[in-house]
Amino acid sequence: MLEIVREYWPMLLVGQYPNGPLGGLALTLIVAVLGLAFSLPLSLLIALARISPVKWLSFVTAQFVRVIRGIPLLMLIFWAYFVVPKLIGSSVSGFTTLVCALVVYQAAYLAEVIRAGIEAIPSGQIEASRSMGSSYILTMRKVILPQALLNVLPSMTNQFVSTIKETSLGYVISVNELTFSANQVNNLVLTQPLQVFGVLAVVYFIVCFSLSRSLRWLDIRIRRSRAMA
Amino acid sequence: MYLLEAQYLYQMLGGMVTTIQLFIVSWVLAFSVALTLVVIRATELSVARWIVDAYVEYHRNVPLLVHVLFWYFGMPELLPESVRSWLYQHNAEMSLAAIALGLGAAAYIAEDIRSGLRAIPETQFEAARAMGANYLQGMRYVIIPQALRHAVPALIGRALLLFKNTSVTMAIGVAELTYQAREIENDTYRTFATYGAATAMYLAGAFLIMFIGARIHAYYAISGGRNA
Amino acid sequence: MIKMKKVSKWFGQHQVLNDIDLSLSKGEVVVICGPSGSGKSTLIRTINRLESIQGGRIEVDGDDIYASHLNVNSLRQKIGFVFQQFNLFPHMTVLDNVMFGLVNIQKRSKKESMERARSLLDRVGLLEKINAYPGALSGGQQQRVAIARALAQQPPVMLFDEPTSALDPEMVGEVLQVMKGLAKEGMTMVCVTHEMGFAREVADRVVFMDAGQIQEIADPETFFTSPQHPRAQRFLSDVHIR
Amino acid sequence: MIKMKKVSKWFGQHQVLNDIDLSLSKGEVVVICGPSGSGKSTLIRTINRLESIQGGRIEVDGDDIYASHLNVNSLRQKIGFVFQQFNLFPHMTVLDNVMFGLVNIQKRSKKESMERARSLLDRVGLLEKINAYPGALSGGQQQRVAIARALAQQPPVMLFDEPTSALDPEMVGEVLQVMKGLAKEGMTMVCVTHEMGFAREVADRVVFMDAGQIQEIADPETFFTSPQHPRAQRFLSDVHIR
Amino acid sequence: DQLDDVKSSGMLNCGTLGTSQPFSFQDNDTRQLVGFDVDICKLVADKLGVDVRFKMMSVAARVPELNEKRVDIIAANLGYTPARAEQIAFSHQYFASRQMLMVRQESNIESIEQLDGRRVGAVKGSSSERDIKNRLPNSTVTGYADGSATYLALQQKKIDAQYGSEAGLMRFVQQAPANSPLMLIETAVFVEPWGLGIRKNEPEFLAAVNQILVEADASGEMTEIFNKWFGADTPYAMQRAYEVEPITSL
Ligand SMILES: Nc1ncnc2c1ncn2[C@@H]1O[C@H](COP(=O)(O)OP(=O)(O)OP(=O)(O)O)[C@@H](O)[C@H]1O
Ligand SMILES: Nc1ncnc2c1ncn2[C@@H]1O[C@H](COP(=O)(O)OP(=O)(O)OP(=O)(O)O)[C@@H](O)[C@H]1O
Ligand SMILES: [Mg+2]
Ligand SMILES: [Mg+2]
Repeated sequence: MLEIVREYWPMLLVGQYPNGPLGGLALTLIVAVLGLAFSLPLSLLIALARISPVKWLSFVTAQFVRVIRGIPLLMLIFWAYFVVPKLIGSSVSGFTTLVCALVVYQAAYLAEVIRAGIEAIPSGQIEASRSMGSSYILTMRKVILPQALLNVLPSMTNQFVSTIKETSLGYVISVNELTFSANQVNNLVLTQPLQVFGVLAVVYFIVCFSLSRSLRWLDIRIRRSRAMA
Repeated sequence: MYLLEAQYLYQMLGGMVTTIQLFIVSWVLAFSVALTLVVIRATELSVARWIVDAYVEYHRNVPLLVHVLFWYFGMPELLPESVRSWLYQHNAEMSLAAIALGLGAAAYIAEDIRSGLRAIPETQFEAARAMGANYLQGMRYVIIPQALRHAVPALIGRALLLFKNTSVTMAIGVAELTYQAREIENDTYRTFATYGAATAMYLAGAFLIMFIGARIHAYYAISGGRNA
Repeated sequence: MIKMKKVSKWFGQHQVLNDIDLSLSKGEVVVICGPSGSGKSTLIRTINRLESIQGGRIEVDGDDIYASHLNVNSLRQKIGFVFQQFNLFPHMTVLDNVMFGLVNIQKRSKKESMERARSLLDRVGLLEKINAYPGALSGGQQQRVAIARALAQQPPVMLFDEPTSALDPEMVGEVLQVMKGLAKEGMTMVCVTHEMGFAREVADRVVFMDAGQIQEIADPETFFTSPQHPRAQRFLSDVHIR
Repeated sequence: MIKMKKVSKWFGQHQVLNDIDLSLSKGEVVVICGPSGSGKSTLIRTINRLESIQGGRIEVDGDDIYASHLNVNSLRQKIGFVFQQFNLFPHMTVLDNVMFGLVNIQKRSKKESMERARSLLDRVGLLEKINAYPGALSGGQQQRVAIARALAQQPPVMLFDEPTSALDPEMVGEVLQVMKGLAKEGMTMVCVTHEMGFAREVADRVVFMDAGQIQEIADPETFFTSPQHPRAQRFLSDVHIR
Repeated sequence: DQLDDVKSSGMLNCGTLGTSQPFSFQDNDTRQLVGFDVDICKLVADKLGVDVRFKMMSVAARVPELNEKRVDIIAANLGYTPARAEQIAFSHQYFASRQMLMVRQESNIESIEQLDGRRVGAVKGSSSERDIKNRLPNSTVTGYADGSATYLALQQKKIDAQYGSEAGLMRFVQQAPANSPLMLIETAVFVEPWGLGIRKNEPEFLAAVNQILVEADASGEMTEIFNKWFGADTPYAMQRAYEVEPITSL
C-alpha cells in the first residue's frame, strides 16, 4: 500500500491539477465542506417548514422530503445534471450540480433528524418562552434549537460523515474527486485493487474520523459548559 | 424520452426482486447484530464499550464500497479451500454482499437504538431490576422494546438508505436493480429511459418502506400520551 | 385588571371550562383550588392565551385578549407565568434565564438587564447561584429562578400554577416566602395551589373549581372553616386528613 | 427480618450514609422522614441492593445481602419496592405491568399470573383500568398500579419511597388507604414519607434522618409532639406551617 | 449545423473515459490525459483545424453527455450494435476490439467450448452478457466494477474465465505473478468494431469525421497512433488487423 501512495500521491491528492482540473482528495474536501456548509442551514429551513402550522407549507415540504429520501443519490445527481439545465435554460457545471444535489439530499435527511430533535423538546419549553412574550422565531432561535441541535448531534454526525463519503458519487457526472482518482490509479496499477482501495479507505477514515471525533469533542464540551455531563 | 420495451422492464423487475431480497436479508442481519451490539454496549464494561465503539467507527468512517470489496475479495481467503469453492458455486456474491451490507448497517442501527435508549429513564431499568429481573430480562422485556419505539423514525430513514445502498453491491456482480439498469443502458444506450425506470422503481420501493414504517410507528405508539 | 365572562373551553367533545365568570381588580390575590382534572390549569392558561377558548371573553387591562388583532406577544409581556414544572431553559445559566426576556424581547441593554436580573435574584435569595445551570439546582431553587424570570419584565399580573406541588416541605416554605412578599407589594396574582397556609395568609378570595365550573368563591376564612358546596366540603375533608 | 449494622455509603468524597443502625422485626412498620438530601432514598435503596455500600452489613431474613455469592435477583423478589416516580412500564398495559414479575421472572403460568394480578388490581380498586396504559392513568391510579406490581410476587417486605409526594390531596388519601390495609395485614414495611397522618396511624416507629445519620428514633406520638433533636424540631415546624 | 459550430467556435469538445488504459487514462508523471482515444480525438481536431478540449465522463453518462450537447464527439469504448446505433451515430470503425477469454493456466482450459457451464466474469456494462450467452449458453456471467476486480475474482477462483478486450486482458497476463500465471484462449469470441460517437442527424459532421479517419488510415497516421499505444514497443505488441471502414458493412 505504501508504494502506491508513494507513487501516485499527487494524483490522489489533486487529480490532474495543475495540468487539468482539480481533483482527488482536494476536490473531495472542497465538495464536502460546501455540502456541509449549505446543507445545515437548508435543513433547518426544511425542518421548520415541516413543523410549521401553515398547512400547505408543511405538506409541500413533507412531500419534498419524502421524494428526495426515496431517490438514490446517484440518480438524483444524474437527473440534476441533465434535467436542471433544461429547466433553467443554461448549463450548470458538474461541480455545481454535485454540490447542489448533495446539499438537497443531505438536507432532506438532516431535516428529519432535526425535526425529531425539535419535537423531542418538552412543550413546556416553548410555552415558557412564548408566555414571556417572545415571538415564534425568537423562541426557536434562542430556546428550542440550541437544545434540539445539541440533542441530535450524534445523528447529525452520522449524516455529516455520509456527506463526505457520498461526494464519491460525483464520478458519474465527471466530478473527479478522490474515489475517481483511486479508480484511475487502480487502472494503472491494475492487479492490486484491494491495496488501492485500502489506501482509499484509510484516507476516508482519517477525514471522517477527524470530523466525527471533533463533533463528539464539541458535544462533550458544550454539555460540560452547560453542566449537563 | 420514451418507454422501454417489456423485455427490458421484465429484466429490471428481476433486478428489483434481487434488490428487495438483498434488502430484507441484510436488514434482518443488521438488526440482530445491532441489538447484540446495543446489549453488549449497555453493560458499561470498558472492554465492551471499546469493542462496540471500534466496530461503529470502522463502519461509519469507511466507504461502503470498500467494505463490500473487502468482504467479497478479502474475507473468503481466510476460509478453507473446500468451503470457499462450495461458496462460489452457490451465489457467493449475494450472500457476501448481504453480510457486508448487514454488518455496515448494523453499526448505524445500533447507534440509532442507543439514542432511543438514552431517552429511556434509567429508573425503568432499576424498576425491573428491583423486581428481581436479571440483566438480560430487564433489557429484553423493559428497555429494548421501549428504545425501539423511540428509534422507529430513525430506523425508517436507515431502512431507506439500506434499500438504496444495495446498489453498491453491483461492484461485485450482484445483479440488482442498478446493475440491470446499467446492463440495459449499455445494450441500448437509452440512458434516460432506463435510469428513469430504475428511479421510479426505487421510489416505489422507498414509498413502500415509508408506508410500512409509518404503520409500524402508529402501531407502536404508546397510547395515553402526556405523562407516559 | 382581569375580567373573564362566560368563558368556555372544549377539548374535542370534552368540556373543560364551563361558563367561567371571574374578575380581579388591581392588586388582588386569588387562589384557585379544586380536585385534579377540574380545569384549574386550563383556566389560568387561558388568561395568558396559552389555550384557545370556544366561548366567552377575557379582558386584561380592558383589552379582549382573544381579539385577532391583539399583539399576543406584548400581552404576554404584561403577564408573568410560573409553571408547575418550572420550565427553566436548561442551556442557559440562571442569570441568562432571568435576563432572557429583558435582552431578547424588550431589547434592553445588557448592562441594565444584568442589574435588574441580579437584584431580582438577590431578592429570591439566589445571588450566589447566578452562574449555575438549572440542572445543578434543587427544586426549590429552580422554582425561585422561575419566579425571578417571570418578574423580570415587571409584569403587573402574575399567574402561578401549583408552584409548590413538586417540592418537599422545607422548599415549599422558601417559595411561599417569596410569593407572600409579592402579594404584600400589591402584585395582582392568580395562584393555583392547595397550600392552605398561603391562601389564608395572603389570598383576598379563594375560588373552588370542580368539573370545569367555579363552584364557590369566598374569602379564605369562610371557605376553610365553612365551605358551602358539598364537593368543596368533601375536598377539604380529604385535605385535612393529612 | 431486616438488620442494618453500621452501614456507610459514600458517593465519591461525599458521605451519604453514616453508620446507620436499624432493625425491623417481622410485621413492623417504620416511617423515615427528614430534610431533602438527608439520605432517606439512599437508605431504603441499600436494603434492596440498588446501591453499593462501603461499610457495615445489611441482613434480610438472616442473609448478608451484600455477600458476593448471594443471588441478588431472588433477594429482590422477596422485597417489593415502590418508587417515588412510580416507574411503571409505559409500553405495557396495567395488567401486563402487574403480571410482569410473575410471568417473566418467576415463570408462573399465564393463567395463574392473570388471576393473581386481577385480584390485586381489584384490591387497589383498579379492575376497570386493567387494559389501560399507564400514560392514561391519573397519578394516584399509577401509584396504586405500582403498589400492585410490587405486591404481585408476594414479597414479605415492602419498601416505599415517598409514595405520595407527587400526588394531589385526594389521591394521597387513596394511596394511603391501600398502605394502611397492608400494614394491618402484617406486612413488614419501610416507608419514606412526610405524611404525618399516615405515620401516626400505622407506624410502629418514626426514624428522623439528617445529613446521612439517624438522629432520632421514636414512636410516632412522641416524635410529633415532642421531638428531641433540634434539627427535627426545626423540620417539624416547617412541615406544620403548611 | 454542428460542423460549422465546431469550426466557428474553434474548439472540439471530446468526451473520453479517463480510466481505461491504454485508450484514455491519466499519465502519472505528467498527470495529463493520454491514450489511443485521446490521440484519435486530437487527430480529428487537427484535421478540422480546431483546438481540442477533453472531458472525462463516466460510462453511465457518456451517451446523455453527447446527446445533451455537452460534448461534440465521444471516444469511449463504443462497440457497435444496431440497438445502440438507434441512439447515437457511429463513425467508421477506428478500432476493432478482439474480445477474448482469459483463464488461469493451471485450469488447463484451452478452448472456448470447454468453458461452457463455468462461471465467466466481465466488466459490467461491456455488452458481455449477450456475447457470451451466444457462445456459452450454460455459463453464468458476473459483471464486476472494473478489470482489476474481475482479475482478482479470477485469481481467487470465484470465476473461471475473464472476458474482455485483448488489449485489456494482455496487461493482466503480463502482470500476473509467476506462481499463478494466466493465459488467453487463442480464438476471439468475436471482434467488436468501435466507432466514435456522434449525435444523430449531423450528417455533415459525421461525414467530415469519417473522411478524416479514412485519410488518416491512408496516410499512415492511424497506424502510427496504433503503434504508439499497441505496437511492438508497448507491452501489448499487437499487430494492427483492421481497416478504417464503415461499420455497417462488417
Ligand atoms: N390537551 C388535552 N387534550 C384533552 N384533554 C385535556 C388536555 N389537557 C387537559 N385535558 C383535560 O382537561 C381537564 C382539565 O385539565 P387541567 O389540567 O386544567 O386540570 P387541573 O385542574 O389543572 O388538574 P391538576 O390538579 O391535576 O393539575 C382534565 O380532565 C384533562 O384530562
Ligand atoms: N448518584 C449520586 N451521585 C452523587 N451524589 C448523590 C447521588 N445520589 C444522591 N446523591 C447525594 O446523596 C445525598 C442523599 O440523597 P438521597 O436521594 O438519599 O436524599 P433524600 O433524603 O432521599 O432526599 P429527598 O427527600 O430530596 O428525596 C444527597 O446529598 C444527594 O445529593
Ligand atoms: Mg394542573
Ligand atoms: Mg428521596
